[in-house]
Amino acid sequence: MNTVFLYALVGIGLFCLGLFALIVQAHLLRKILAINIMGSGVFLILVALARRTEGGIPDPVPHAMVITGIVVAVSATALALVMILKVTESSGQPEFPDEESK
Amino acid sequence: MLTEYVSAVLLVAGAIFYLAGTIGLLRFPDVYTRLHALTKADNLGLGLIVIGLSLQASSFAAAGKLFLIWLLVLLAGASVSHLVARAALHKGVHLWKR
Amino acid sequence: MQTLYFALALFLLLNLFAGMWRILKGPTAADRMLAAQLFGTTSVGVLLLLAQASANTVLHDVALVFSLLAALTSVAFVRRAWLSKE
Amino acid sequence: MEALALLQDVFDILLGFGLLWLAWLALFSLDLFRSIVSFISFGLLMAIIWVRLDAPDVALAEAAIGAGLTGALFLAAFAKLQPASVNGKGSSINPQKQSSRKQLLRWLPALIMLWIASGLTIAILALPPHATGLTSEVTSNLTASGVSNPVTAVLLNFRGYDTLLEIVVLLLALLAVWSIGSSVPSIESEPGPVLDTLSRLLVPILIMVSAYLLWVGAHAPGGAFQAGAVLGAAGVLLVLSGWKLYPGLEGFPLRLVLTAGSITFVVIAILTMLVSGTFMQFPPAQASILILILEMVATLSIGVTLAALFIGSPPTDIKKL
Repeated sequence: MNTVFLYALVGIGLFCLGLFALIVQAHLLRKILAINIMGSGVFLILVALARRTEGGIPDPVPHAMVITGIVVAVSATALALVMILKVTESSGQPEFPDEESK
Repeated sequence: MLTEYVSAVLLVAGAIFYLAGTIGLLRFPDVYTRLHALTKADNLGLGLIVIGLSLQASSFAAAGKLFLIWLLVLLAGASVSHLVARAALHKGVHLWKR
Repeated sequence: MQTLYFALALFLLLNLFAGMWRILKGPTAADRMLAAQLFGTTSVGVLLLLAQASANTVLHDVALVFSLLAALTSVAFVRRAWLSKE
Repeated sequence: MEALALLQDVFDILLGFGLLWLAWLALFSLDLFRSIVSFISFGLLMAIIWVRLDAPDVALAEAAIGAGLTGALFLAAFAKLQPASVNGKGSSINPQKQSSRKQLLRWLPALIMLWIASGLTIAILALPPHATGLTSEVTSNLTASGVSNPVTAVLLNFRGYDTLLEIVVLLLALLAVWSIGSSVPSIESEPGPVLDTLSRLLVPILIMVSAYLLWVGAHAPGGAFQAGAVLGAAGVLLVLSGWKLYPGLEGFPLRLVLTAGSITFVVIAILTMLVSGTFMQFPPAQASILILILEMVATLSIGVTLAALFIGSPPTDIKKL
């Protein structure tokens, strides 16, 4: 029982840590890492809460959602990585151009 | 009962080799010597744990799967050690001299 | 026996965290990658012990996939990441 | 029994804090390579956590993807970023530009994050400690689904739409990657005898394990996604060892394999609609074989798509246009 809430709280921690990094980090590769970690946090909350069943068999629906989520996350990551390579090629730096330097 | 004791002894021995591998990774002075530490963990550490657990396996198939896992980790460890050492030499990481 | 399995799994987990020091310190990228490699090997050990503790042989499959992919990231590192630097 | 419960609690707490620490390292390390290695280790720990949460299906997917493919993807992208960032770095990033406004811009999000975190925590703690969710619905319909692993039943039968769209998303991602196209070539060198032997030994085993996971998915953890991910890993290993696709296979055959999953899904969905009147409503008698066919084709498509995503550049016949 406690395990459920422990891991759900860890999931919240991951989500917020990722969101914070997404906002403050400028490097685009780090932003992608941040999005991945936010996603892991959400998955963790889903699977932890799925274990609250009485009989000991966890709810299979969130598990199925998380499995598809993991595969979608990796394909989105691959796309995002190609996109930052393109941005780096055109602007010479792996960051979005700064508002002030325009 | 005897198998349980033998298995427990093997498992503890395996865990000690993992500890040895970790200490080696932390204490050895350069990449090449650290490779040496790493192989202690996967050859002996995981090996002893696999032997210890397979003594208690329910079937030959289950024990076979455990040994397959061990062989795969051995294969990965040996190849990666070689590749990393080759790349390190290629890049000119200095060998540690006393 | 179950307590022993869990104690050993915990012991290996502590080992794993100790190995993280090498990820932190480096100094070369290869050292960090080696630490990750040890991380993987130790995780296989943890998974096998957890499988025995919970008498759940399905976890052997997870350990099997781990051991199969143990080399993948290091190979990617040697073949891609480390050749290009400098 | 007391000692065991205590050990389990300590194990879980350490695992949770270790995960948070690795996430912190991955996000805020100054050295980018250290971030990536931390993230790879993060994936490994995540798989152990899925095991602790009784989610072996998820653990299998994470072991193949989170601990294997994602790491390889980040390392390859990191390598391609290196030369570009060396050129542009000196001029663009000025540490002294950290004005007070920038400082404020760091504290404000931190405060907002704390606010969100506490809100979420209150919400989670307010949830009832026990809930059945959809477990009873799934278990009571399991016999009609054609498989006995509830997660596979949800993925391929009850919520088949999600899986169909998910395979389409993979395909779309690949199309986008191909149309953006990266002109940065990856550095190639001689793989050497050891890597060559490793790939020759591992790839057949990877393919066999993929088939095994596909087969056991009907009654035990496993299934199309896990099998596809393992197959994709085999493809990535081949690419890394310097293997190339035979040029004759790059055109139509490659595209056929990539789209086979979505096409088979749609065809079966329409056929079942003609028979039973509802889109994707499998007749219980044939559900088992339909799911097996779907999973086989989907595994192949997922595996090849993941490997193609890793390569990142379109096949040569697109480049010529």
